[in-house]
Amino acid sequence: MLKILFFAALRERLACANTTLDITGQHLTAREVLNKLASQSAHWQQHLANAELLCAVNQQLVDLSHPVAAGDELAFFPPVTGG
Amino acid sequence: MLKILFFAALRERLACANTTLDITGQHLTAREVLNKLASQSAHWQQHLANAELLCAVNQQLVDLSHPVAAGDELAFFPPVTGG
Amino acid sequence: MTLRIQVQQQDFSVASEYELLRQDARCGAVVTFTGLVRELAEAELLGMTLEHYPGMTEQALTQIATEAQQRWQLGAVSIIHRIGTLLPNEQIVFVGVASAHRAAGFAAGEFIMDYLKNRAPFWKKEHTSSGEYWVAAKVSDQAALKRWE
Amino acid sequence: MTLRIQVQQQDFSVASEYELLRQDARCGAVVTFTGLVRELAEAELLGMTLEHYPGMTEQALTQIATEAQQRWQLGAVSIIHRIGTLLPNEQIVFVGVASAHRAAGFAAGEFIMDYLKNRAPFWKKEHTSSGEYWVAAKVSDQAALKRWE
Repeated sequence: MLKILFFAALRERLACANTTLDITGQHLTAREVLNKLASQSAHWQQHLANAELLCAVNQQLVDLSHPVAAGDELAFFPPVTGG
Repeated sequence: MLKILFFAALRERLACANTTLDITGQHLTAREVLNKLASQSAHWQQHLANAELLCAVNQQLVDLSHPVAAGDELAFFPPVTGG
Repeated sequence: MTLRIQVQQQDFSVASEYELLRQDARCGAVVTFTGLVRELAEAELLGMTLEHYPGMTEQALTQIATEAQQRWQLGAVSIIHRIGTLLPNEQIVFVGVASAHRAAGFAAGEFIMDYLKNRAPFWKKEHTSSGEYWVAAKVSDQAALKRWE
Repeated sequence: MTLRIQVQQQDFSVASEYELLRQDARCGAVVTFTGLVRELAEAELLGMTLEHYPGMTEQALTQIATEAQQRWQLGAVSIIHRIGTLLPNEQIVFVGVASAHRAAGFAAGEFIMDYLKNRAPFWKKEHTSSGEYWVAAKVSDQAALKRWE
């Protein structure tokens, strides 16, 4: 299982804080996971097709080309605005 | 009268914190005053002939080419080291 | 090279953090930055909520501070970031750096803030008299990273 | 744009200065710098004496702060410089700047310190286990001015 988290405006728009995806035996990048999630509904498609989204794998900021594996924690979120 | 002040290492080396010079009717620069003071003794010559000395006229940092007049406060001191 | 990283709901004391930072006898300089909830030009700000990514925030801040400690000779570094609901003029973030000389302290403090603004997973939602809005990332914050490359 | 300039023998409180600086609701950033008497590499430091040019110091600091307020959009600025005898780890100087945004605060704080180091008439004499020495001006302090030209 891949654990997937959403934060801030993205979490609100999707009305979802976290979900899981069974990717057993698959070699996927974060972008491919994002596309899988987007294909679930027109609503998710709309909010996940955002060039500005940032991505973290196992709590490290990475590019969307980063590979993910079962057991990983993958997070998508808008550009950060702390500080 | 011109009021002349010395500070820090220069004050200690000259063993003088302040002095006066009668410059009535003269048009002098700070450098010319410095030369007058230096000519008073070999000891003063030695310590005033220091290319690094800074100069203030009426409490404003200025170049040695700055003019001085009777009633002014002229100060000579080593490079500052506060902060 | 001690490092204190705190992500917390409760307020912090700049005075206490400063007292810790100034302990190192080899350090002649302490630079602190404090970020506060400031009023808006366009609407009355009632407060804000700070969301974060638990676990990742602490890691991101530790990485940023460690990178600063590799770039400059530093003594103690302290970073505090608050989460939850904050009122106008409340403290949001603190970055404190002790160093032998001032140039390293100023540079490291600004470096940490510039990276925190772009890399640490915090998000602000402003509550104003005309509604609630997620704060948009600023181009100037991205631009601020350029000079550290 | 309030400005506080203090040249004094007694110690100061960073906490109190910070509390004054953070009052302005338009300011989202407070940067502070504190300079401390630090230990020497070459000898045991017993303390130092700070000499100054009474009257000129206050004017020089006011001019430096005013120049900073012309270069950057600032709220309150506070500069404190101590004189007289100081012991190791005592506070020497404080520069605090409140501003709307952090970049102005960091820049103004460093600008003020760089100019103070080169233009404000203070002189340090170190008392060490091997004698008393007037501190020599540092080439790095002169070099620091270049980038503000």
